[in-house]
Amino acid sequence: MSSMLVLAIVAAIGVVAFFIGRQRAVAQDNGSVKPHSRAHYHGWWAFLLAVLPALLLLAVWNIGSSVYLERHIHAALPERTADSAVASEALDVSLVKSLARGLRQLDANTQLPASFAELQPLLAAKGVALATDTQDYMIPIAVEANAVQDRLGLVGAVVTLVLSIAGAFYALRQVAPRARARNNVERLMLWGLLAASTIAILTTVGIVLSMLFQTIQFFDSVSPASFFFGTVWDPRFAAAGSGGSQGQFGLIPLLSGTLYIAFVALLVAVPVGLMSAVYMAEYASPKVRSVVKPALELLAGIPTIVYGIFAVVTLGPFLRDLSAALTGGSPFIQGQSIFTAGLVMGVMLIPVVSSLSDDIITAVPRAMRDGSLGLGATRSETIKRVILPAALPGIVGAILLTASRAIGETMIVVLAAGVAANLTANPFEAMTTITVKIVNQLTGDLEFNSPQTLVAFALGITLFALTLVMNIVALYIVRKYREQYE
Amino acid sequence: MTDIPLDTMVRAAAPARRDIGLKARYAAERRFRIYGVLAISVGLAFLAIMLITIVSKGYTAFWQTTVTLPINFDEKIIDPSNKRATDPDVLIKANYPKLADKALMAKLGIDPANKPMALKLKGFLSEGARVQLRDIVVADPSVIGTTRNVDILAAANLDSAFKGQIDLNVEEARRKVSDQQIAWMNQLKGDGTMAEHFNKGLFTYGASSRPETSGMGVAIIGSFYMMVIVLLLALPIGVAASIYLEEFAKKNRFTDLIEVNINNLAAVPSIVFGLLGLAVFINFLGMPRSAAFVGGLVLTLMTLPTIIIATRAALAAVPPSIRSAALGLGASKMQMVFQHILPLAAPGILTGTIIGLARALGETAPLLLIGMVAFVADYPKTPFDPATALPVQIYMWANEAERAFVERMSGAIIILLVFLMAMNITAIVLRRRFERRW
Amino acid sequence: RDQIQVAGSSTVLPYAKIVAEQFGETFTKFKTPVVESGGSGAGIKEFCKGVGEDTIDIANSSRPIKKDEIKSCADAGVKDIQEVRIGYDGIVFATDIKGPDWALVPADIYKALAAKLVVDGKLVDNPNTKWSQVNPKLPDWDIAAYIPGEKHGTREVFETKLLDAGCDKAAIKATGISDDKEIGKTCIAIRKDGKAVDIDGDYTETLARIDSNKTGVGVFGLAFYENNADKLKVASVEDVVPSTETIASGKYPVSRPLFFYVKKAHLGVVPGLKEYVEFFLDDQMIGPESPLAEYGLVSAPDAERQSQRDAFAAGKTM
Amino acid sequence: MNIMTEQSLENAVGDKMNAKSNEVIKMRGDKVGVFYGEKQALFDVNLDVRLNQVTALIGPSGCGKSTFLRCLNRMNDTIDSARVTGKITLDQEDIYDKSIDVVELRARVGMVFQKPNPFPKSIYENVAYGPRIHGLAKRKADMDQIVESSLKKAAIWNEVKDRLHEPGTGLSGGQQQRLCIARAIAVSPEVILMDEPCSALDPIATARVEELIDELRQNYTIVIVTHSMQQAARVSQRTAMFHLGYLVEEGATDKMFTNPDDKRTQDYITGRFG
Amino acid sequence: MNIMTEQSLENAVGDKMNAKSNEVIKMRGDKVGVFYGEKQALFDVNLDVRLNQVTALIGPSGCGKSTFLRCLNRMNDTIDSARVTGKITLDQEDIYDKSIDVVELRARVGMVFQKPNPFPKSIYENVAYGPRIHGLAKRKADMDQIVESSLKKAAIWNEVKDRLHEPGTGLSGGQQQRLCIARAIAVSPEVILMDEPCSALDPIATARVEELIDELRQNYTIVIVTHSMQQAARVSQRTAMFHLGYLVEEGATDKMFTNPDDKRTQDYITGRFG
Ligand SMILES: Nc1ncnc2c1ncn2[C@@H]1O[C@H](COP(=O)(O)OP(=O)(O)OP(=O)(O)O)[C@@H](O)[C@H]1O
Ligand SMILES: Nc1ncnc2c1ncn2[C@@H]1O[C@H](COP(=O)(O)OP(=O)(O)OP(=O)(O)O)[C@@H](O)[C@H]1O
Ligand SMILES: [Mg+2]
Ligand SMILES: [Mg+2]
Repeated sequence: MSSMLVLAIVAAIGVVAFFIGRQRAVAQDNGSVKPHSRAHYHGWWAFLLAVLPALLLLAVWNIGSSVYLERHIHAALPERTADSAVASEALDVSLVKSLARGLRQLDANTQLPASFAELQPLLAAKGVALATDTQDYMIPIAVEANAVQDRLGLVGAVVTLVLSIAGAFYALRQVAPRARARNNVERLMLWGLLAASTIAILTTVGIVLSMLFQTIQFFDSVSPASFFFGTVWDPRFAAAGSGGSQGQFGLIPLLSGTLYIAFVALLVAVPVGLMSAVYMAEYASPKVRSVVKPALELLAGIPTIVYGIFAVVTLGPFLRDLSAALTGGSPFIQGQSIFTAGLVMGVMLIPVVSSLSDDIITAVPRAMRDGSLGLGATRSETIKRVILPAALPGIVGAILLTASRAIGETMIVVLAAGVAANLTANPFEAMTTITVKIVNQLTGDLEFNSPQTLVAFALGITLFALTLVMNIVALYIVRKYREQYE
Repeated sequence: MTDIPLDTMVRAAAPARRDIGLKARYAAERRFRIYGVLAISVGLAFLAIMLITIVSKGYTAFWQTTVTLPINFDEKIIDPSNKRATDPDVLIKANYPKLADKALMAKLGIDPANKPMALKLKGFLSEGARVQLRDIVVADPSVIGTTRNVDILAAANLDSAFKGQIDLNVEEARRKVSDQQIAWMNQLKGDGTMAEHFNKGLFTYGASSRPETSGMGVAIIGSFYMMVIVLLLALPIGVAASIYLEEFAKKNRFTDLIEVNINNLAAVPSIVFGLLGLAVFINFLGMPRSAAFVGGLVLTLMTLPTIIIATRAALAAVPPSIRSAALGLGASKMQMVFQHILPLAAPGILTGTIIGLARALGETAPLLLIGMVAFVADYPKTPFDPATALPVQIYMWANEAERAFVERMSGAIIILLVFLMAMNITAIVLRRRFERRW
Repeated sequence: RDQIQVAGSSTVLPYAKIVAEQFGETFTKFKTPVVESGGSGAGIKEFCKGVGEDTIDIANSSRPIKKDEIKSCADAGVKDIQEVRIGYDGIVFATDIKGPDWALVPADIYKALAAKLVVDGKLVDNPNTKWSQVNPKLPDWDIAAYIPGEKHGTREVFETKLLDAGCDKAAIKATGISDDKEIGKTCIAIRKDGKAVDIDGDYTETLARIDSNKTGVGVFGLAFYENNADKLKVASVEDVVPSTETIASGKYPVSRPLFFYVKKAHLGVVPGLKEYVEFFLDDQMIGPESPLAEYGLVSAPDAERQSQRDAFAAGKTM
Repeated sequence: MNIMTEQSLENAVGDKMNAKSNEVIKMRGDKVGVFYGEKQALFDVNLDVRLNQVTALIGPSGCGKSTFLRCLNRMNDTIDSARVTGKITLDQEDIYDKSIDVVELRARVGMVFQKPNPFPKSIYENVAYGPRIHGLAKRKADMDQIVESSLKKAAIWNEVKDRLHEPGTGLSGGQQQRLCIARAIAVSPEVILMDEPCSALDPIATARVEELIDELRQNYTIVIVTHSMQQAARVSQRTAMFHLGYLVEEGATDKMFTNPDDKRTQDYITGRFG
Repeated sequence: MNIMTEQSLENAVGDKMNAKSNEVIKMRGDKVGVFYGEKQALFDVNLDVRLNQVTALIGPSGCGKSTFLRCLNRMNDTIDSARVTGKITLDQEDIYDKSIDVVELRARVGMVFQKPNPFPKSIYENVAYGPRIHGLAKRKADMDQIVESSLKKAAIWNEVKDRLHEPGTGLSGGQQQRLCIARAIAVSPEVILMDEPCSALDPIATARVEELIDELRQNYTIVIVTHSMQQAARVSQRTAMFHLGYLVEEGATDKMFTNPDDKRTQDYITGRFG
């Protein structure tokens, strides 16, 4: 029985249980006792008990049976010899599995040939691709595996259905005026909500796991010390014949580039964003505010690649020519520079800073404002001496959040700051960032399991850790700030 | 009691005016305001400059040059041996470009026997003419033998020349368009055969290696699928998570952990989500490559934090008095949340969702790793078929060697921006409309 | 699966796109193949993931597959790989169209772009700031070269065919470095003072740089140059002007082969795969007069093309 | 309601504390203490709430009146940091017992708040909400009936009967407060808690609500927090005076206002502080 | 201060209205009306504020007491929707006149709010804030002197003199309110407006602030809003009763509390409403 069919039947049982449950509850309400829960809660409870455990079981069963099947195949395979035709044991098993999957595509009454050579055209006709490594002895094992799988599937389906019906009965027997069906249903809902909120954690775990394995592999060939403290980024192209995976994987130039560009971006975004927020919160008439605020927010809606293209095509050359005109000769601003990238990124971040600080500034209680104005302070004095200092921790938190955005930005930097991993203090030169290198090492022509590619994962984890720390700090600061007024 | 005239009133002593530095303070005040105005102007100026550069570069992409030719669907060329009744492949393999070339030569008055001249016509009409004419014939074989006016696309280079984008001062050998072709072009332009039309193809064609027949059809469909998936997944999950965190969770280590996680995920570089998608959805769960479904899942994970943060803010903005009112009546917390808080927070949640969607719509990097940065010519019928997305199309066109693609890229950026702005403006209008002052 | 899936090099991508598109137009019963870009490495990685529906059929590559990669492939069950060489990619130097003519030799490039040079018997940081200092025949321009970034296969060619070739190994040896490997490394180390700019994007980006810096020198693929010949002026190397002819004949020194790899297990299984490869290898596609050649692919000599076709038809694997 | 009253009467037999037989104890606080986190806001409060009487809680700001009131229907549960000690009974059942469902408790012990807080829904829906979640009306007609009678009991029917489907938030403050009372009444609670119900109302509205409270006393037991001594004097039968978290004094309203035992009560009532 | 009083005395000669010569009119509201957007919150209020006296504004919630008070130093300017009609004078100068600078006005007419609102700065900085922005102290020593004398005048010096550099928000509610008073005093205003300064304070703190107000009267003119009749009676010399935006009655506090002219005043004072 296919899982889909089982699912459908379970759902049907659930629906029936719902209606019976509700009906029973209605029937039992004769007015003598005040029922605890309304009738439909009994229905829902019956539905949930009929469906949820059964689904859970089905899922566990399916996972369990695939594990069992794997072992089964493993056991059935002949002992490996040194000159085994197939590269590895794991591959052996997976060959059998795909063979078994393929066999299912064949019509039931097809006569199975004994050799793979004969079998392959049959399968190919059905659109099943099999590795040429597949051996003849695997065919009976695959057939056997399919049979086992069928059996397991049938048992699983039956058990699931029994559980579903049992759940429904259990719930229906519970129906009574004082039964707390609502509480039960709500407890399950709460679990559902909790599950939804753990997705954030699962995502994080997923991210870390998806990078961890390769990171470890990377550190097998490059020592962590030379990665974290190396000052030269020069992962040599694994030149043909040179067999070289040598190269220098120093994080420092990338990290400093990342921080430098983020710093320049903040230098643009923070004053501009903050002043816009202040002006909008304290001075602008509602009319101006209602036009300007959304307009500024549009800046946040423009895809970063567009910013990048703008930086390369328009801003970079403009700045270079400008600097050339200023010195009357050679330009001191390169076409690609930290300055350009930071500037453009800063513009992108203006709305982020301004909307965060807007919230924070308006959160400063009116009493503070009144207190200052009541003493005869002008508005700007009030803002500078009372509101901003009071909002400072919140603003710092906001800036940290913005900074972590800046650190994670890719496309702008790729285009505007270049890819050269320099270590320089001159903002008018090119530098590059961690994100850029992640993208480049992953999408280039490099050998895929060489350290040159694997380093991308190490960089990814580093970056992840970096933003995590910044967020924790930001959260801590914002929390503390919030407490001040509560 | 105060009806006496002021001058007869008791005069309180006016104390000597103190000097409280008003002049300087008002100057500072004015300066401060100017800083504010400046800051806003900087932001708006950048917005304006960017929009202007993009629009001025890309608006021409919305026009496409076509040549209207009376095509004679000559049976001798399409099906010389008259086999189409038995072998339908004949209609597919026929030499359709020849039909177009013949018509063009007739129009220009070139003798088909004049081979060198005929050769110069190469690259005047789009290669896409083959498919265009074939589709006409396959759809209705009865046109064979008749003559019809058909709008044939001009090749990309001619299109550029027609729009005046090719520098004619460069020596001929270095140009993609010859002087002869320019002359013909002007001739056709003169008699109205060659003209610019609105470029429908930009919206309907799939990917192509020829600029004039490439469009964003596949990308639009792919983006649409992804947005639907993101909406269907991220909205409910995000709302559920926010409800838990805002209404039920006790403040403890665990909720702190979730909170830090959510904030952090909002800042994680998007490419990292691509790595996650590749590792989990494609490699571990065996989902298909290049599929909008996987893209949608990845973008869902990316959008979730945005939605959660916005939703929590919206929930928190519902005043506690509503909560107490519901609880005081004997509503359970669940009932309170779903029957009162959630409906009241809906506009805020919607706004956050739209902004999150807009962000997801503009995202390229994570799609790179799950195979969605690809050449896909056929429309995806389901979310599981290979597809691309709008920003991906921009990215790919940006990397093309042919200049005509650059124009398309700018056009595509305009379209994407229009979508994004429409979404953002919807969000803003929604927020304004439902903004509640408690 | 009824659609061929291809992934890999972005250099090969435009050619693969043209073929895929025409394949779809010609063979209406097959769907147009999906061609991903994402780099040779990522393409081969996907290719080597295994055999079956959920793996790609073809990996495009702008470099030969590495031994390690073949091994990983085999470990995952991808044992029978067919290599197809589709032609060559010429690597050219170009400047803004308005600039003077350039004639380069590898030694010029080495002297202009190497990190360290031997001056007076000592290895010092590259002192050259103008092309005219490198070679008086070159224009008096500040050195500003836009070269392919390390992620690109082109970079490897650039290093071996130009830097390594132009490098005065004896002089380096004379400074006291005896290890050949060390010398090799010194030869191909590129200066990092901003005079040589790595470009990790595509040639479009390089073009944008030249556009904005009219005295810059860029490295392009021949195809790209030919598409932008109205904006760029190409430099000769060792007095050979790059063109499909000079490259095909081997006169022009800097070129590299382009490949794709086919998973043999998928042949005859994924509909149209065999036809696609055959279509690709047809002279209609990769011959000297073909659309690919028109786009800039340097066709291999006739014999080589034929041998590729034969090898594929014979099912020769690596 | 009648049934319950009789039941409670039976329960009350043998109660030694109450001299008069009609003074049945509906709710009782026994050594009630409340902590907000570390901070103790209420100390050892022993207070009885009598059936069909109005009990007023008075005292200066921050003395714990609201805190005590909110213990009576466990609204304090909704504050994470709040912790209640001691024992509170409703008809001699411990309301903090596991067996008691807090939702049900709140249906029996309703609450009206300081600031009128109608739901942003129609007037009808405001009133119908409680009966709906508790399933008190089987049919639409039943519901109409409940809504009408609740609004009538809350003395607002005449003002709103023609606009039942307009939003409740569109009413004036006083009307909103009466709507909230109607909403509380609609679920037929046994006890109604009111936390400064008139403090946001104008004098005329206040007078109407005070009248209403007096009428409601016939059918419900009422506990009201007020900062107006006059109001306490006007509407309540019993008064409890709180100070700094302690119950200072409790007794018949008449006595409290004429002859209080405690100096602080005296001072507070005469306006020496507060 | 003495000088001023003498001067005023001279000016007061010939005043027919004021029986006692020391009753100089410091501020005067003439047909003051206030609109919040469309809604009129104050109607035609004519009210005099006398020099060196405490004027109490009483009335039920929402009657416009705060609104009127905030007109006196143009704090209503900070509310976008607020619009003031009529005329308000300070020493016979129209404070809404163009020639009057609002910053200067507020330095002359200080304000203390209902909820203590110290800035999140040190105690010293809180008090020094006003003098600093107005440039009242040339040297550090001057500033120290101003801070000390202000804190002394606000009767909080002894409690804080050892912790001047700790945050003002760390003080208790009553201390915070006195700190806010010190802050207001520090800019040497002529008039101090207080909006329910004790409503958030406990009884003991209230008593201290009331004492303080009585002392301050010697040097400053004070207008105080209070919802406690008792407080008004205790601290003020003159009382004005507001109702629904109208000034109902105004007069000497003694008279108002013993023998009001208006029925509404009578009812309010005796707690019939509010
Ligand atoms: N949620 C809370 N968290 C912490 N402390 C609280 C909380 N609610 C009240 N308190 C404190 O408990 C004490 C009693 O507060 P409560 O609200 O019961 O006073 P009240 O008598 O109702 O005052 P009011 O007349 O101002 O309403 C006060 O000191 C208050 O600060
Ligand atoms: N900013 C505002 N916008 C609109 N209406 C307002 C505003 N401030 C006050 N009002 C209205 O003006 C009227 C008078 O308010 P005001 O604050 O002056 O009353 P009050 O006598 O001080 O009351 P309370 O004793 O509650 O402080 C009220 O109806 C109030 O709702
Ligand atoms: Mg209270
Ligand atoms: Mg007030």
